[in-house]
Amino acid sequence: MKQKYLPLTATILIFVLSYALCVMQFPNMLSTRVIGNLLTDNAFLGIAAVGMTFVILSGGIDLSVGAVIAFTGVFLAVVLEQGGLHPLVAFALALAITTAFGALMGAIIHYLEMPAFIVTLAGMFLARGMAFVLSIDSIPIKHPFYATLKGFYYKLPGGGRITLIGGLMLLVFGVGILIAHRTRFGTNVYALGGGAATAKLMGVPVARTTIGIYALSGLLAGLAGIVFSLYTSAGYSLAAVGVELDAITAVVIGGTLLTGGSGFVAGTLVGILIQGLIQTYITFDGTLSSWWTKILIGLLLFAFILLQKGIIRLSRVERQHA
Amino acid sequence: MHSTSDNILSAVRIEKGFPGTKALDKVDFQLRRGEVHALLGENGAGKSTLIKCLTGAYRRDGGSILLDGTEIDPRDTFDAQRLGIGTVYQEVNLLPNLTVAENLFLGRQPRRFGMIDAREMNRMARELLAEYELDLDVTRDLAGYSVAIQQVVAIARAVDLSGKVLILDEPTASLDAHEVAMLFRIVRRLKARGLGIIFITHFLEQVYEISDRTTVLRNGQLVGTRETTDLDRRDLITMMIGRELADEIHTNHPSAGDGQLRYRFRNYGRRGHIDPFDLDVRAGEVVGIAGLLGSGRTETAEVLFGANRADSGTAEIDGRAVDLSSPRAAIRQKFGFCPEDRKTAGIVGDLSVRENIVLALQARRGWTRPISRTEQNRLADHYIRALDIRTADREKPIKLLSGGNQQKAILARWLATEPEFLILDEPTRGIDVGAHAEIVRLIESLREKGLSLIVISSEIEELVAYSTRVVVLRDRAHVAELDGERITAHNIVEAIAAANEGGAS
Amino acid sequence: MTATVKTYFGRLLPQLIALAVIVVAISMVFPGFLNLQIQNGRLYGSLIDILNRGAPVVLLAIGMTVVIATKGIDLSVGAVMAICGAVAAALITSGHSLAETLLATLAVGILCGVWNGILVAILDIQPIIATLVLMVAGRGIAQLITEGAILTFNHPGLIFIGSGSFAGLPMPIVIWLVFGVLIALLVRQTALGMLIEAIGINRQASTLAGVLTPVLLIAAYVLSGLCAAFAGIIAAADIRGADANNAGLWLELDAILAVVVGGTSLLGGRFSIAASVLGAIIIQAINTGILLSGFPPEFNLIIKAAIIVFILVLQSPRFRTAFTFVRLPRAAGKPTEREAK
Amino acid sequence: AELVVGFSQIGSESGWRAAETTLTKQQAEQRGVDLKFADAQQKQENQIKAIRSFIAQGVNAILLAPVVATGWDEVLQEAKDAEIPVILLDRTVDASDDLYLTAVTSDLVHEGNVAGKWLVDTVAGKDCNVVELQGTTGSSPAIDRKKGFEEALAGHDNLKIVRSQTGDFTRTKGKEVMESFLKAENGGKNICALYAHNDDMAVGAIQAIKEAGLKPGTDILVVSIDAVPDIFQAMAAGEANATVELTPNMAGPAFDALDAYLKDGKEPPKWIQTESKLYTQADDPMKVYEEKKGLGY
Ligand SMILES: Nc1ncnc2c1ncn2[C@@H]1O[C@H](COP(=O)(O)OP(=O)(O)OP(=O)(O)O)[C@@H](O)[C@H]1O
Ligand SMILES: Nc1ncnc2c1ncn2[C@@H]1O[C@H](COP(=O)(O)OP(=O)(O)OP(=O)(O)O)[C@@H](O)[C@H]1O
Ligand SMILES: [Mg+2]
Ligand SMILES: [Mg+2]
Repeated sequence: MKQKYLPLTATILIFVLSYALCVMQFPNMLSTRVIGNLLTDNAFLGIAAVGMTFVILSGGIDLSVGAVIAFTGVFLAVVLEQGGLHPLVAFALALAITTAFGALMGAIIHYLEMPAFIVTLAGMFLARGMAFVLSIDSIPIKHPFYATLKGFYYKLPGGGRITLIGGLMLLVFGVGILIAHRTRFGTNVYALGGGAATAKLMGVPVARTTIGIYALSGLLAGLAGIVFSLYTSAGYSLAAVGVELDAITAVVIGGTLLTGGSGFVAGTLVGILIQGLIQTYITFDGTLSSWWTKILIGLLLFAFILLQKGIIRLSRVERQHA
Repeated sequence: MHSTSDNILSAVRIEKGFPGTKALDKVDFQLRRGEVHALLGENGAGKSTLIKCLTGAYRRDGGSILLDGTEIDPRDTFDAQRLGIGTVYQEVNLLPNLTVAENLFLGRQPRRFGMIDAREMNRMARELLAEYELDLDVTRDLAGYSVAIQQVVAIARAVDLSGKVLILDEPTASLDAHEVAMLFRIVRRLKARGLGIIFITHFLEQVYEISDRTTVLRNGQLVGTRETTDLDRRDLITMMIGRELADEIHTNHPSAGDGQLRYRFRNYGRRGHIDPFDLDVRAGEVVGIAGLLGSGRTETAEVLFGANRADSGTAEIDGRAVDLSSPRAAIRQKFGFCPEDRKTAGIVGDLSVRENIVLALQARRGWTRPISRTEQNRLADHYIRALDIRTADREKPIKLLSGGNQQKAILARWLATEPEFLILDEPTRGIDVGAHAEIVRLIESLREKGLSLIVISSEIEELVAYSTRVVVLRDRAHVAELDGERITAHNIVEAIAAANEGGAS
Repeated sequence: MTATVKTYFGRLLPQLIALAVIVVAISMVFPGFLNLQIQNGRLYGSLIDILNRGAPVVLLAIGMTVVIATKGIDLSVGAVMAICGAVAAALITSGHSLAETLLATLAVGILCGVWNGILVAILDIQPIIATLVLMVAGRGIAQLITEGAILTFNHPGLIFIGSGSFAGLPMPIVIWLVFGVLIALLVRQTALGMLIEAIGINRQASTLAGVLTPVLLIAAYVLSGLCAAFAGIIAAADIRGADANNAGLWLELDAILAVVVGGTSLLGGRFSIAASVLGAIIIQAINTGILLSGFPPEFNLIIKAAIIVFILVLQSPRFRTAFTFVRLPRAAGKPTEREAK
Repeated sequence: AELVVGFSQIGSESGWRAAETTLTKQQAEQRGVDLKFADAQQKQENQIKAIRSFIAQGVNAILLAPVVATGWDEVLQEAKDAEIPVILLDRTVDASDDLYLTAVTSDLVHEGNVAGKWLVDTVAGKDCNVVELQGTTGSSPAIDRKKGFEEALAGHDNLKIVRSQTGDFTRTKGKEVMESFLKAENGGKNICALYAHNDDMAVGAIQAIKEAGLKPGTDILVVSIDAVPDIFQAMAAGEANATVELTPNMAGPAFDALDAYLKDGKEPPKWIQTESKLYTQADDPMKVYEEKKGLGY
């Protein structure tokens, strides 16, 4: 097996192992319900994390995704409940806005040579601020089309469901993997992450790619916002606080290097599932206080990273001695 | 004379300034169809800058560029590639995290139904590399291959991109004779096809071997363009450095050191890097290390310096066992090490020349005993003068210096620590003739002062010139040692070859 | 000497200009802004409020600057603030002396820094993730200490740190001034500053040059932990209670922002503590200005985002090149660009 | 068999919340209920996840303290399909009321109203400029307590809200924002009363008032909501004037209703409203403080 698949393999291995451990303690965790929930409940996070994966692969970061999700939710609620548009039209509008927003951040990052961290931090303030301005109240969405969409799901034996949004997340991951590995844009993203100056000398269209990356992240954050609004049937300006950190964590747990240039979209999916597993485990346990919950999440995160490092190092040593 | 229509590329009065430097001052340059044109000059003369202006990597401040008689204005390298100008920039400029095939076809991958056809791309990549007698796993990341292979890949890519013009900026710096010969075969073939080829190098033999005409730059100004055959070596050097070079490298190698034995390495090595070896070094001795690319020369240096901790064997200095498990430990024993890869392991790019020079000394003294600013200035000025480092001033960030001058600054860093055991990995790579001679002289004077030196070099002539002993490596193992009268270029080549025939290790 | 002073202020010029612009802008919207008076033996006025309220972020920014200079980042500072505030409150309410409390609290901050440092320097975990661990778990630890409540205390000595004054200046200002000057002197009068910059720019080359990289890396995170401890003590002393749930919440972002507004690159390397301090004050000035402006709170974030973007655009290399080299509009190419690896 | 009840709590953002958690656990223990506790770290999505896991685990009932009113239909429907009764704590939701058994809450608007009425009565027609410390922008307590307070003030033109800014429900921000209010309103001389959406902000603001050289409680009246222990200390010292209680014991009535429902199938009313009791300095604040001190605030 190739060296570069190591982190990914390690992550998958860790996930399977820990799932097995969880099931040994709580047999109920094997139910299709839990598996279906793992997909549905993390759908919006997963979709946003696909965008984040591209951004991080290129050596950047996008702190605005949580705020963009909240903005999209509030925007949809406002135009659906007050504007009377059809949801599909509203979805298209929302995606157009968030994509343009991402593209704008990308353009600022590239043309003004400003660090992504700060540009997207300002973007985060701006997007959440816009959500507040649209409405500080949480607005329920009562459009019948939402109910229709929610009615689509595939029932698994044992009561679990693959919902529309869970399926959408898997689809987005699929498309993300294709874009990353089978398009010139994808290779350019890796190229930027490998070294922007070199990539430029090699003729990578740096401006177009950078803008494209953040536009893609904006688009997917918008899509995540739509999914979130389907998930909760509401728009709320305080929703999805800190989702960017969850997404970054998923990306990194999935074996992508924050310095860029190395990693896999598929790894992010496993990262998402690992995070979901931690959550589920804690709820199943149900004895932890608020503070122990936080401490345990932190420690498990640490344990996963350490395990990953350990596995990678071990197999490197073995290879050298082989 | 040739009419202008013969010129495939011409640059007129190109100007380029950096804060504090006029890198190009109204430089004219003509490249004909079907010629190999050597572009020469000292380190920092402006060769790379000229190339970058021609290919749009830098925006020029003035002047115009004509390709096939029509004015062009490449905004970026992508533009230049589309116009049929393929370039290998100085230092390997490929992406280590992409596969070999991706590097070769970045931006022009074959597609089917809008998706990259990876199988086809890999096939094309293998086919392309076959011309260079390279049989690589093209689906592996480039980082897994040696600098030399990366260089060949970069060349292959540029050649494949060059419909009209091929530009090679010091492509041979990290290649050995075999690979250089191969490169030249390809260059001749392209030349026959009518391409114009610009070739930058510091190896004068190569200039005479391959080039038709030669253009010399000095301090950002055009000195002149000549037919190479009309130009004798001495004149060429004078054109480059503006004065006569006192004496070029002399060939009578020094007598074996009779200083006392100071450094004793026994069974020293590291699994997976370099096989255990024995090595003795005397005071006042230069041990040259020879070998093919990838033979483990750099690994030997890294193990000696503790950059890679040895996992077997012992090290003694003056009969006393010492710990060399980390660079700090080695530095404590007055070791110094100029690494081969100066960009990633040598320079600290954003720091000034001054800070780069005092860095190792300061690190050894510890942070609580800062070197005073006056002292830093004195040290920096001293070495800038002593090694003739071309820089606008000592506060210039080192990354803005030309490659050769960066190399000298790293040397200065170690000299400032007054080492007793100095390891130089390819110290003359990318260094101009003048500086080359200076470094060779420096090595000799250091030896005369009683230092012990280990010098790795791919230039066998050079090794012969200053080594008191030569160790030959192959397949990550020390396989032969030459000393005294036996150190000749012929013998070294023989030793490498003999070892080569020696079969599997 | 004057040349050094000149380059020093030259470095700080963009921040000073930004600060001046903001101050002028606020005082136009709110005329009483520049008023200063002596009240109860201490200076009193909006300007003092900015310096005083800015204290936690200023302190965090000092540590963050050094961490960022090593090419790292410390997301845990907010949580460490909460831990240290909780520890201080718990110790003082259980009857320990002020000196014991302070020493123990600072020690806890240092310990947190050591933890982060080991993760980054020894275990070689990416800084963002390494410190994320403590960011998440740390708040839990703080809540564990206070059991989720606000741990109120009445110890006059500890309260003095938050709201007392010295020579007419509120204590928090005195603390950050003294601490900031000490740290700035420490890094610039010794070789620490240069060595840290070297590590941030090229860790491999620095290690090869004999720089004690792991130790310095750990030291950077320790400093950051120490700063967070000071900030935590001040924040708790200010409200006479340790609020583990909210103390320092999201302040890590403000601190990072302050460092960037101060002109230190997130890619590591060259840093200026004074500039980061100014950056923190700029951010606090924006916050205070928003509060004084009387706009509805829904607009807070948008105003903040707009001002920050404005300041950063002013400081962006592109804009500055265009500004200083009007004659050579596109001259500089991109020489300043550093390889991502 | 032992009753297993899942409790999805918002998080631990304030002392009041911690007290609610403590009391819920105490109540569960007293009744021999096995309480599965899930802290959502302020995130609705985590609460939804928690409820789904509760359903997957097959608990007997679910207590939910919703972080926001909207977005619960689907998951509550799932609970209903699984025949698990859900009881809402301290906030109701925007969903059809057959999706949950009952809601044990206070009336947030009413709380603001009580505070406002107290102020109207106390100033008794005198002119009074009020400054308001809002809760976290967008949170329902902030919106509703503002609304209720404004309703109480409506028609009393002598009372005017001159400044209103968010203090994020925290002491630190309460103090900082109050400082700027004081600066903005002529050193505080223009301010006659402070209304804070929670006690924590009030406690911070009181310190700011004192540091500005004014007497909280006298120069500036202070009224706030929640009735956490520390505000009673302030009231005892004459620095705060009134607070409206939001009881953290939502679980008691919830368990009562649940027991009745599970044992006798008795449907409880859809809304069990807790009392919004007004405390003033006349109510022996120190005594209340002592009572409340041990409740985990
Ligand atoms: N990006 C830059 N910013 C500032 N100065 C630069 C920059 N690039 C090059 N220079 C300066 O321009 C001059 C010419 O450099 P250039 O790299 O063209 O030299 P060169 O002839 O290629 O030398 P070498 O043989 O060492 O590669 C040098 O003085 C160098 O310091
Ligand atoms: N980063 C790397 N990853 C994998 N293999 C490497 C790496 N660097 C070097 N090697 C391999 O290690 C072997 C020894 O390399 P080393 O650099 O010591 O050779 P060398 O004799 O110094 O040659 P060179 O002249 O290229 O420096 C080579 O086969 C090389 O391909
Ligand atoms: Mg060059
Ligand atoms: Mg080598």
